[in-house]
Amino acid sequence: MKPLSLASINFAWLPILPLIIVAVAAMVVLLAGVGVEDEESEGLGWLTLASLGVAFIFALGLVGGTGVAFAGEIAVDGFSAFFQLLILVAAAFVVLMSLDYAGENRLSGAEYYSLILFSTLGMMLMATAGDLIVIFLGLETMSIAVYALAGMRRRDPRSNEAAIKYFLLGAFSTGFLLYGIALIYGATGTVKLAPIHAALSASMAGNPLLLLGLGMLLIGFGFKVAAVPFHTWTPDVYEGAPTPVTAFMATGVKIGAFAGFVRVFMVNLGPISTHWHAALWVLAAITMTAGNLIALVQTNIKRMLAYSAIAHAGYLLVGMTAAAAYAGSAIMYYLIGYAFTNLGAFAVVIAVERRGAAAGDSISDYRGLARRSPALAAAMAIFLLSLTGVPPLAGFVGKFYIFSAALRSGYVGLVVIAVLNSVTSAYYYFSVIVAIYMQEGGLGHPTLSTRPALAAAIGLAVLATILIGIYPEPYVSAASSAFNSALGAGFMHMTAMLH
Amino acid sequence: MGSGILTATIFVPLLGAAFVMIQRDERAVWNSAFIFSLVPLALSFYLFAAFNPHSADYQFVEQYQWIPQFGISYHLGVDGISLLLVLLTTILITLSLLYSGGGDISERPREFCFFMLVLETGLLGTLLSIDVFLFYVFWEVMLIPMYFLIGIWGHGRKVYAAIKFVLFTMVGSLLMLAAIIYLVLQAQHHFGRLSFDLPLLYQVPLTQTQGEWLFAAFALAFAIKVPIFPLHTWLPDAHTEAPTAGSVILAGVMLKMGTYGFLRFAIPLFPAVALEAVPVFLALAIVGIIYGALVAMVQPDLKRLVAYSSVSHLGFVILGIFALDPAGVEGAIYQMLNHGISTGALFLLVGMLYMRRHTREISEFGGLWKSVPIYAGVFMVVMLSSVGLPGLNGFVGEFLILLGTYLHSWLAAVFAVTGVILGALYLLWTYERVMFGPITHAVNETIADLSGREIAVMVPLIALMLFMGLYPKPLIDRMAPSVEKMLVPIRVAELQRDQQHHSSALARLFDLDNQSSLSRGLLRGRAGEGVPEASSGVREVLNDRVLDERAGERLAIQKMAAK
Amino acid sequence: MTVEFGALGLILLFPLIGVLFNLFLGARLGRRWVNIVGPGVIFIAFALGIWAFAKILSMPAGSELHYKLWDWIEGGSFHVEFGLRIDALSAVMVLIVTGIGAFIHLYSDGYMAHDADYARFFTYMNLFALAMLILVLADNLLMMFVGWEGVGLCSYLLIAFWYSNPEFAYNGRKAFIANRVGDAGFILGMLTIIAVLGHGGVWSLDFGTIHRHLGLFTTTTATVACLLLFLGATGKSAQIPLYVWLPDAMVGPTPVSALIHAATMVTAGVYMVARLNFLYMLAPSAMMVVATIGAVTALFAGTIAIVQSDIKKVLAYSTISQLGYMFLGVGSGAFAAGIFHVMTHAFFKGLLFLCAGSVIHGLGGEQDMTRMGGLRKVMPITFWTMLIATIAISAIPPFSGFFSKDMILAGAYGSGHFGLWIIGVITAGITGFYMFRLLFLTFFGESRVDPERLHHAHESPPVMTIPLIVLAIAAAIGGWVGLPDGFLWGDLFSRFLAPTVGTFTPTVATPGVLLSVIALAISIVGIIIAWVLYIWMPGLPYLIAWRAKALYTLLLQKYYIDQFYNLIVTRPLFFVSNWILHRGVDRFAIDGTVNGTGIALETSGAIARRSETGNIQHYAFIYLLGVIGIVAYYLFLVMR
Amino acid sequence: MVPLPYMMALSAIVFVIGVAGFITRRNILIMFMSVELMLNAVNLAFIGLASRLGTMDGQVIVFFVMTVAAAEAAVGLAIIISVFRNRETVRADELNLLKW
Repeated sequence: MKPLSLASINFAWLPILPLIIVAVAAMVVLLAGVGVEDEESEGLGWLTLASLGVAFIFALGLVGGTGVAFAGEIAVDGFSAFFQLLILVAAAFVVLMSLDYAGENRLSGAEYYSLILFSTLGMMLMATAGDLIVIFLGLETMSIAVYALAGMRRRDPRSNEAAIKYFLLGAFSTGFLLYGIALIYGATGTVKLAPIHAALSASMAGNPLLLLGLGMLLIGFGFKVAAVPFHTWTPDVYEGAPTPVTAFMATGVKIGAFAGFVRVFMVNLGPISTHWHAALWVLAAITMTAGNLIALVQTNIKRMLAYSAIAHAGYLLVGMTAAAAYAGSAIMYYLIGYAFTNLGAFAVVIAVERRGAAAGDSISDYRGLARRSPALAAAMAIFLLSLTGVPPLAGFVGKFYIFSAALRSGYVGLVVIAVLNSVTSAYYYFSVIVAIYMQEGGLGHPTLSTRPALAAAIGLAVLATILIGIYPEPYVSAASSAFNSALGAGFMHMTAMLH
Repeated sequence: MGSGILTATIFVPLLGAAFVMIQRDERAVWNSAFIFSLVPLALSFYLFAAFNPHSADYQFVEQYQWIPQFGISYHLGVDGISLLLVLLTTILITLSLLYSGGGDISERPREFCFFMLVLETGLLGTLLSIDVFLFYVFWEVMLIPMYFLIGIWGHGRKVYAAIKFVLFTMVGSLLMLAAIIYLVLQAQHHFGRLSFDLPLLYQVPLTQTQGEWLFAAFALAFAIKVPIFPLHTWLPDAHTEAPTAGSVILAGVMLKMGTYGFLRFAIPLFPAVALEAVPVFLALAIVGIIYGALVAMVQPDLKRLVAYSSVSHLGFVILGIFALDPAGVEGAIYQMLNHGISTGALFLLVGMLYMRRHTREISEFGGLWKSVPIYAGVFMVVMLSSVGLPGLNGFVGEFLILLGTYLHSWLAAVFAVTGVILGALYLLWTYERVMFGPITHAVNETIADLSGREIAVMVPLIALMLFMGLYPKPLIDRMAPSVEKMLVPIRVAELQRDQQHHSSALARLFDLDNQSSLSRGLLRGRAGEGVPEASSGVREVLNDRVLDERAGERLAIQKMAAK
Repeated sequence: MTVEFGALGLILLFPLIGVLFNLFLGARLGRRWVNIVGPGVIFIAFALGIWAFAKILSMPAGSELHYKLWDWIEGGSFHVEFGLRIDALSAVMVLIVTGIGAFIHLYSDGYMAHDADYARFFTYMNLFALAMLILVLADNLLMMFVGWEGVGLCSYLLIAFWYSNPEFAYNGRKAFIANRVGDAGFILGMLTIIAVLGHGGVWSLDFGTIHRHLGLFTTTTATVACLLLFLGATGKSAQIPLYVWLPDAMVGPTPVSALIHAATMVTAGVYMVARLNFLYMLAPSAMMVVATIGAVTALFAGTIAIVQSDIKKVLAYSTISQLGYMFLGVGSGAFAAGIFHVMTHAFFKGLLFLCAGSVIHGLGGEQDMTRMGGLRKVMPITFWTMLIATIAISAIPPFSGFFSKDMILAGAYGSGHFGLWIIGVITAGITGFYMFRLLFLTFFGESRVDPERLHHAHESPPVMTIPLIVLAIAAAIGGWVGLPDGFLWGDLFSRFLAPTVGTFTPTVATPGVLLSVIALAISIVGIIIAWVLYIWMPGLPYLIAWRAKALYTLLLQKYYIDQFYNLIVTRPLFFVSNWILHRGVDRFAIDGTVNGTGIALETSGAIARRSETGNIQHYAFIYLLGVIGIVAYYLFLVMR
Repeated sequence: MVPLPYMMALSAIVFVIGVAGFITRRNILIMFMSVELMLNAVNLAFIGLASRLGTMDGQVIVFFVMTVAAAEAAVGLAIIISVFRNRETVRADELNLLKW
């Protein structure tokens, strides 16, 4: 055991500056919010937004970096930068769509926004982690904040129930993840990712601790990304939580979880991908299939989007199964498109909901939306089409990229399953379009004019969904250079091995 | 690079779509949509005129990088196969818009025009893309506006019809997407670079199994779109419930995307497999021809009847394509145009009737000739065009298809020719029930004859029917080189297959009279009196080979006889 | 010698002008203009036809006039053009079509005088003339097919001219469909020819080209092609088995029956066979089939004609019978004889129909011969002209029918078809019988006309009677161009046609005049029997009908052929289409599978949804299942 | 010193007890306590492994886990309280407003 030497720790503050900013902002918002009425929390929202913006700017500075900091606890690379940026954007969108929502629903602003910032911090930490324990910490920071966020509507029994379910199952799941970390630790003697990777290179196949640890990690991450059969919390929590929080869970949490998942498995456990891709194959297949099948029969839009999120997790798992550099960047690209599309879709859900009540979440409430609010209807249609994977929208290119990756790795069967699932999914996405455009009735007039922030969020999401679709080139190169930078010079052999 | 004319053709409608959305006044919406549809129409006429009929290559090519990481480029071009379909598309869209503005669409006209113009972009893009990815994008893009057109402005079980249409198409197209990716990866494997460029993909060597599966995936997507029996059941629903303009475009243009796909992708990409699959497709085509006609015959609903007639007509197109003979393929392309015009016109006519009576039940009509003679006369011409009366367009296509088929397999032609009879049977019977006889419903006495606008819609179509029936030369001239070029890989595949046969099967040596289709295809000279006049270099090369082959056969026979 | 002759285009142009004029302006400008333009354009075409004919006569034998309009279809290597040509054969046909056509158009002025839809009528009539001229002027098979189907269309339109009557409309469609069945054969025939020629590197359907490359045909291929084309002819020319449409076609206006269903269109099949005589000569068995079908049809239709009481039906079956003769002629190799009979038949049968039309017109629409009689006095011109026509068709010299029929029978005998010759002769007797039966029932004896109608009965106006007289003259003397060889100027007609259709050379020695005498005698016997039954002992027919009830009913029901077709073709077709294909396959099997898949997916979704009970512990349990699965998998990996 | 396999076995047994408790007990508080049991089982494993491997990492981790567990407990109990306020129950099977 080496003696602790401060010099070897490498206190590089700059790489974690965005994290620090978010953390500080979280506390500032909490303090600033003392005494602010629930209905007047908008200012806090803007403050949050501003801090996210500042963090974004500093995170931009991380692009292109390489190396590690804090004795390898923090990975300084394009991968972290990419995910930090994406998470910050997602968080900013959520804040943007919360500005009116929080006031209307009398959420206590200080806690709400600071919790969002804390969970953002957790997500970013997961993306930046160079150590399983840091991943665990990030995951918990994120999760605990989100447990609370899910229950933000304190007087709403559904919100309570969502929180308790998420919390209990989340805690339960944490146990498995930790157990997995422990086993890996036992097998490799370290919890730092880079040394694990190095240790694996010296053949460890068949080590029972390693294999069981791998399985437990799969379970733990599987829960966070909502892979079947660890998905059960998703629909209930998505449905019960306040809608902006649902949006955050569907995007931010999922991105954060995938950031950790991808970094651990595809980057660092890549050399033993033969030990996990079969399990992921099965997970991917049943996740897509179950998600889509159950989504077919949903009547509540948030619940439907929850199952849709499960299905999309399945598609992402297809990418993970492919286990290669191109697959990693495919997943990352997919997440960009997925994030904007889903954020937009949930923003529309917020717009259609009745103020201060959970009513308005039924798909039948969307009937005739095209007449009452054509812009909103068009936006929703675009999001749904993107989720279906219709070109030239972002969702399509993402799917294309993922399928290409899987095919390139030779998973024809899985791609066929994914393709058939996409067709199934078209049915329920299009049913919403049917309600919007081809049926009459539904709820009263949703207004966007009095909620400019929400309108802006939707507008930006539409723009992003289209632009990322028709001009994917910069995002594709960003994703692939980010992933490759995570692979780093030392990990290059992995790409070679997979060819 | 490139003049940008193809880009303009494709995207001006999209601009128009955006433009109509900002129109407030309903009249202005219709007018601007119509005017915007005239631009691509004019451009496609220009293309037709400026097209070099002696070249088999893509013309007016434009190519720009799009997603370089995937080897995807924005690559457009037009050749003899797509040129005429482009023209058909622009014509039908313009006429549909002209017609729909006349009262057929009273609800939400702005969105209607929007979707029509977006649809036009999708259709034209599909036809003009050379990059497979780009093709696929447009291929899916055209689906969505059509879905809305059916679902919003349709009738009856419109939602069911719309979703059925989408799901059917998606099953095929997504599998095709997987196949496209697989193919591109193979190309990368062989050529060392990612590219979705079609000409490169034509060159990809594939194993037998790979070829078969890929062909199956492509063929499934296109077969659903065409549709080939038994994948056709989305069609009657979609056609019937769609608004008139939707049916026109659906039948007139969209179905052609399937057959176009066969010509552009499924067959040239996998010539050897396509060659093997010929019997299957000929059989399915024949079943489609007869089945479609017979089922059409017993439909009580006019629009459904026309819809099933499409199944029958498209069966002819498939037949011609899979005859894999220049005459057959040219006939098939011609028949695509014919079907677009005739069936489009039929749908327009049914729509006009529906607008007046709000029913399409044949039993609701009868004796209409008395009250609407102009309508009846126009209907007669359109019907005859659809029946394939010589002198009108339908015949030219049908005859060339039958010719191509006959050259490939006389038996198939014998079966297919029954379609000629059945086509007349159901259409004439329908006409009789609608137009002839006494007026059985009093309302039918007072319905109005065609309005000026409606006549203006029909006149260009009828003019086309006559023109294409009497003077097909300018059209066929333009498609011929491309068709020949498209068939070259087929000839090569045939040659390879025959070589294998020859080396193994001695029995074939006795089969001198029974010319292999190869030599038949090769020994063909235009207007030839005796001496075949080879029309391409490849043909000449192959010609020599065949002559050698035959000489060898003769020699072998002599030896056998000597023993 | 082939000469480019632009006037051929004009022959087509004028009927086309007529069509367009009547279609667009006819109803607006009124009856006066239509009455002039309608027949006028045909008269002009007739004049042009005469010009072309004269030109042909002035040129050396075997010359032809040619005029290329434009390139038509090119596909692959195959190529045909829109080209016109006139040789001896088509010159004759052009004269028949335009000449008789012109007078029938003129007649129609009177016949349609009371019909409101006169403009439409003349549109169709002119269109018919146009199509028929395309048919005979075509220089290739494919273009001939344009005319071939075009005349079929006009026939359809004109049969269903009075469309308000559903039966008429049905009959029109029946005609078109029957023709289409034949046309399918025609198409296959053309394809066979293309394939055979193409095999040899020749890609055309040009008559001249086919002729030049006959060497590419084997007997088998020629037979197949000829039989398929002949199937087309059986449709167009109403031969067994596709004749059923023609009797029903008589519901159209009578000038239509005269022009289309007697004089011109129905002879297209004969013309086609004669036009392709060189090909048919290669296929003796096909010739045999043609001759046999012709003879059998002649007899078959003749027997049906005996018992019909509708005046036009009798004439219709008579037409089928006479067409059978023509096919007997061409099938025997006596092509000129066949065409000769086409011509004479056009004269007398056209005339017969016009006369019948005159009677019907005069009686205000009555067609039932049992409600006629004694009209001789009321309509003298009609009577006399009809008498001439009847004698002509009954083949009594020196009227035209005698010479042509004689030539055909000589051909049949001379080619060795002795049996067919006998059938022909018997048919001649039957013809004499039923034609005179018609004449007697209509013009002789007591009037059985409805008194109301009789009151209005009148002779037709001159515009109708002039064509009668013209045609009567033609029917009387038209046969003189084809006298037996060695008698006066001999067989001018065959000599004129010889370069085109060849000369008939008997393979069996014919007893010459004896044959003619036998046929003539049988015809006269037929006429005498008619006289006995319908003038001398008018009650006798009823007695016979009653005694031979089965036979009578069989004939009256036309051998139950319509019913037979209905039973084995039409009904099964509809049954299968509706119940098996539409409901069974389409709705149940295919859509059932599709919707079933959807339902199955939704159902499994609904079932899977039940796993989300809302109970945290159930969730944890499901979670645990996943844990067990993964742990088991990794334990398996460890153990392995 | 206790041999590692014993430590690991104990850890596994305790973990399974935690899991079983989570699944079988209806009371949310007891379920949560079962989770704590699971976490502590993991802690046990960490400590065992750390002593076996001779690195500090495992022991440090245990502190982190305890901290996190405390935070979790704080939030969790708050949630449980708010549930109880609204629903007046802490039975897991009675919380099924959200399902299917």
